[in-house]
Amino acid sequence: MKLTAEVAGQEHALELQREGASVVAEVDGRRYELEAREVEPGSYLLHAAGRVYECRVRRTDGAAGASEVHVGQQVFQITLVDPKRLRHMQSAGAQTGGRAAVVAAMPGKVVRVLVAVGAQVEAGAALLVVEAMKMQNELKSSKDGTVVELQAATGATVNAGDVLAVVE
Amino acid sequence: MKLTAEVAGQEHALELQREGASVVAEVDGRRYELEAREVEPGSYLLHAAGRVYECRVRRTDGAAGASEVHVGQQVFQITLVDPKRLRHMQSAGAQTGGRAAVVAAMPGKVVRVLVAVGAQVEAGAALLVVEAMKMQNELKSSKDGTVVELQAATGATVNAGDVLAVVE
Amino acid sequence: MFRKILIANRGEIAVRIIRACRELQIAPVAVYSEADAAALHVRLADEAYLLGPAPSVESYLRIDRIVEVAQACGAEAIHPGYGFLAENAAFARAVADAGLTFIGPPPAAMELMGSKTNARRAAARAGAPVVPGTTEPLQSIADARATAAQLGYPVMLKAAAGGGGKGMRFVAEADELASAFTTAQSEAAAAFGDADVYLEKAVARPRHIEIQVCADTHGNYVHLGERECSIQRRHQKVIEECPSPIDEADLRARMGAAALKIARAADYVGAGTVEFLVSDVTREFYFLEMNTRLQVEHPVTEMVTGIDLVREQITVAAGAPLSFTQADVAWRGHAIECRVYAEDPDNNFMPSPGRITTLRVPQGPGVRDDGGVYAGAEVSIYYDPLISKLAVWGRTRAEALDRLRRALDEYAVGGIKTTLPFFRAVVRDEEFIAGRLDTGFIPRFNERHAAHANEIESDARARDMAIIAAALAHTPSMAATHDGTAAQSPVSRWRSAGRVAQQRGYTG
Amino acid sequence: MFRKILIANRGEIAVRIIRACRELQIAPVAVYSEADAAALHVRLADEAYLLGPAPSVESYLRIDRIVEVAQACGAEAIHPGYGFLAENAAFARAVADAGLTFIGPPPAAMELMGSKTNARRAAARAGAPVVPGTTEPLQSIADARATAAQLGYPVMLKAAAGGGGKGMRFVAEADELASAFTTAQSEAAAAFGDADVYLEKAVARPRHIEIQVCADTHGNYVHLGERECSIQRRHQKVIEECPSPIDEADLRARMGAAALKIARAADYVGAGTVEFLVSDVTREFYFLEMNTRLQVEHPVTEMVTGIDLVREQITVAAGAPLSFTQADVAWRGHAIECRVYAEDPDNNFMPSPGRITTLRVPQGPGVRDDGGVYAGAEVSIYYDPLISKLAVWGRTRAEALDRLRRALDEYAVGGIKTTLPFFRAVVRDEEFIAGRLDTGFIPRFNERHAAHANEIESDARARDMAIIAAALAHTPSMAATHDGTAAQSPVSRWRSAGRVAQQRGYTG
Repeated sequence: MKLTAEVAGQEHALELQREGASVVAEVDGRRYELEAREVEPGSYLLHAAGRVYECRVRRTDGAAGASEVHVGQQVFQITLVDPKRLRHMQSAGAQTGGRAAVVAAMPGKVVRVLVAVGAQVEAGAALLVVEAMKMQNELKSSKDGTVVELQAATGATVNAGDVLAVVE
Repeated sequence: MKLTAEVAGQEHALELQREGASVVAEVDGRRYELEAREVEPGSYLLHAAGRVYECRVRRTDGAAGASEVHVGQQVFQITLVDPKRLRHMQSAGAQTGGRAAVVAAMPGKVVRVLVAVGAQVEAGAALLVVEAMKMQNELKSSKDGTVVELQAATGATVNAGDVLAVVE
Repeated sequence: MFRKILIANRGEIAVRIIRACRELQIAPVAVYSEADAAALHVRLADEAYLLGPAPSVESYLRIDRIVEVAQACGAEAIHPGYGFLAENAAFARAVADAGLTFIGPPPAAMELMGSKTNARRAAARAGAPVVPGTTEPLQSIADARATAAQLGYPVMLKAAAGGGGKGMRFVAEADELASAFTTAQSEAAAAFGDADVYLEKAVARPRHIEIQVCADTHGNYVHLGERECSIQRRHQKVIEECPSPIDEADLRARMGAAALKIARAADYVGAGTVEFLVSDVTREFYFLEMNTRLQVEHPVTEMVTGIDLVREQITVAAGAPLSFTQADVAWRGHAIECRVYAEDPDNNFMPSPGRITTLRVPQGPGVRDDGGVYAGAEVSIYYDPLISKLAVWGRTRAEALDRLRRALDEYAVGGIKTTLPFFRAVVRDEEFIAGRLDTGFIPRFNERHAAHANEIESDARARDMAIIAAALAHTPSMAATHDGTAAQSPVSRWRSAGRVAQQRGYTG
Repeated sequence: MFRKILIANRGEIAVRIIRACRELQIAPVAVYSEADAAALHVRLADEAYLLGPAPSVESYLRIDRIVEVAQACGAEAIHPGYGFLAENAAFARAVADAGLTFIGPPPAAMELMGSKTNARRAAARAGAPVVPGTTEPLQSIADARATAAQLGYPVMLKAAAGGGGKGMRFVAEADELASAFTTAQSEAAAAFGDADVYLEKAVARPRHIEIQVCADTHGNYVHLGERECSIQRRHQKVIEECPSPIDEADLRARMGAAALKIARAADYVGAGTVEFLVSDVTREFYFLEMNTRLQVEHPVTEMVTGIDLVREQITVAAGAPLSFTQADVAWRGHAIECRVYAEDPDNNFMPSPGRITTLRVPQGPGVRDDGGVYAGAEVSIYYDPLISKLAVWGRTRAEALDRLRRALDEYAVGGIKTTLPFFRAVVRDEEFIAGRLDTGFIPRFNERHAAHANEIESDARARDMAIIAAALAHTPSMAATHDGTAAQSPVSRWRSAGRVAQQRGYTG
């Protein structure tokens, strides 16, 4: 299996084969012969030539193939892409051409909607306020433009990654 | 659903109905309206009119329908029987007519076989020795008779509940 | 002693109080919202009653309902924990009116200390030092100039209606006063609809240090020394220590004496905390406020003094004298607490609710964890994101730091983001190790840490392992099951999950 | 200080040593058998090497392999833990011969104390009290009579080749001697193929009390007080306390001085334990043996003195002096440890290996758990069934008992049987609460407990709930999932497990 992994803006080529607990992997040409076991849900114990790595993988919300992986005190944000599929993942909320989506960064409740569809807004203008755990979070437009979509009403419950508004 | 539960040699009639987390149960005519949630695998949190019971259920080896249930500091050995099936469970290792099975009480390794098929033995005579966790456990005949079956060889790994010998 | 206590709270503090009840052989009664029916505090209680829907105003803040439940179930006392109704004098009165005991100070003490200006006046009258200044609004820039000159620079402008840092301005010298005065006024007006500002003497490099006090109904007042709480984000503490890295017996004795004067002036009963600002430059200290409840950071005092503060709260409320005198209180070693929040430290401590999939809590010598969750529990969007308090003890601050580093590395919470990675970096930070703490620590740390980040990320081997693990997790057929028996052919995760369930004996 | 240490052990003690390494910033190297590839001590290590198949003789007892691994990976020292090779002088020599440091006493001290008779002679020479008697075999019943008369009744007959209580007979008075002598001889012959028996003065109501000693390479010898270990099953301790419920400073000082004499006589270095029998009647004490290693029960001493014994073992092995003097050692409060074994207490403590399905370890104030397992871990049939040591601390023994009762009730291990229910009953037992402990405690407790059992079982409500829960577990479609969302129609457990996996984000 061949994959591309994006970590901190860099792409890494990954090739992976396994048989039972044995895994042979190449990352950017660096070859590893490993034993891999899922010791707890999402926790992978990798033995690599005597070294032990306990890697705790958390699927992150948003783009498919995205994970946060903890190895000791280090944390890596990793996005996997299968090159065969030629499907390039983009992080949610990014500007796509002239459209900018405003995405909920955390699950919560919409406590205030500050604009209406059709409103002219500047980059940095607050569009909605989402509350979770006693903390209010203002969601802002990333560009100057017109609010063309508004998916949230006051009191609605939203999940992380939900598109709440689009500015064009 | 109607069941019979055997606890400490006593039989209790159980009737149980549920809808979602709501459970209505009658035990020997005592009626309980409950909320039941499996909070962790095998751990059932029962709310009954304000009282909270965390019941930790462990399926025991041996007879089907047998469990050990911990409620606070109390432990109950419970065997459930579905009366429709008319199948009466018997604890493993019990004498059935003239035959007595010798059953492994714990998983382990057979370290010595002390008798051969055809041997005459007295009640209390040691037939095999099984070892686990540095402790040796002598398995004894529960009756006078002849060894008619012997399922274990030295070095074999056995599981709790395995019949290792039969004396007739 | 009480036979039954209702705990009007949730999460880790409810669990903490349940433990104290169990140790005293008192039956603990939990209350819960619809979001908390399977919460840990419910699982560990003898009885549990539903208060209402998830939002706090409909559940944990429902005074009427809580008192009604307590009466109906035969509880003799109510422990409010902290947060929610803990500093609500009306609640304390309602509990007393229902013939029950409120486990906390008398309502009058709560009311006196609940008002910033009254508390400041009471402290000053009792002879405790307060920050020089006046809470009277400044009439004009001329008035400001005169007051500032009288106090001596640097000074601090504060909004009269204020809080949360808004309308607050540090003024180092006279030249800066005019523009700062205008800005503070307009900020205050925008934030609170009230432009009034007042002046205080500024405390240079302020440390936030507080004194734990205990009092009983027999007139005994004892202080248990200090806690250093300078490391804060959004004006909320995240790391606390006992003793302060300053660790001067003389300063402790003077601050303790001042705190007890204030507690006596308030006719205080139970456990309370007197907060001070301490200048890291002059070591002068000034009364800030008094918290009329248990503090989140109480474990560090417990570890160093050996005294169980919740147990003491309960026995004092039942009329017993304190189980110790001032002479009995001894401080042994050093304790540090980290508040484990369900928050994203890389994203401005944004809340990160969700289901906890796996949980490995550190164990072993000198480690204490006061948690409110379990593997499989849901961290709700409705409440404070504190999931646990990790506290460690060592003979010295250096040993405690060794423990803390080890315990943080051992701690693993799956499924949600937590502040653990932040703490793992802080415990390796030079200023933190040196004990150079003040309330400006986190911004300075963030700058240092950003500079370091590149070095740490350069561990290519760990990164490669992370990539491989991510690939195994995303292509489940790649991973062996945890008992080492690998599937011979690719199987879907569904079948794999089924197999695990079967091994555990669910099917059948 | 060392940079890398190999830990030649497994389970909870390997984890304990890994923690000490982490706190000292030493890289811990684990070794493991084929049965332990996913064990907790492997998960927490930096490096891990396979020794061989599951049986100990092919893995954890392989001196050659362990030394080879240590050399190959660049470890500078080896910590043996306890059990396995910990008291094997040949191992200690092999480690030294390989140019590595053995974290333990010199081999000569291990050899001296490894021989019962030599240790007894050395102790007597050093001026420590030994049980009056002789280890010379008795020649005849006349010889037995003369020796017994000289010692004074009661006396104890013991097998010369003995151990494990076989060939041992308590003789209260002269009339009983002849028949006891014959029985003991024939029992000894049957058990050991050697009929020789000898006589010792019997200690009335013996308590098993031991002294922790520490020594360094600079000639410093310090004792850390006593541990009471009278509660034993199969001559193995199950509950230990520090201090002893006797808690007399004078007795502690005298026993401590005797223990240090023995340690000095053996040129001891590191942490060791001198075991004594103490008569509960006369409070006389007698040297029993010296264990030249860390003890399982070391946590209770650590909690009361604040000293980390494993840390000290490592620093002493690296050549540092002890970090404390005798004058620095202070005992604060009371600690109790329970050994949590995978055993069935209702079935003569029969081993109960298997997979741990769920694990809730008690937390909160004054509780320490040193475990070696996790939810999902397999307790193997090949090794000692100790899965964890639970230790609690309180200001007084009474407070420690309150903690212990609470912590035991909180502790939940799913999937296997453990000794927890036994401890829950013991901590409620009157004799235990009163501190009336001696080595005959468990048989007496079992009698009392059997008498109580019926009362406890009479809680019909709890029994009914247990029945309902058992029915829910056996008919999975009956149970709601743990987030409270119930299936609308009966679904199989397979689908239910799949749904949970999906919620956790495995599929897809």
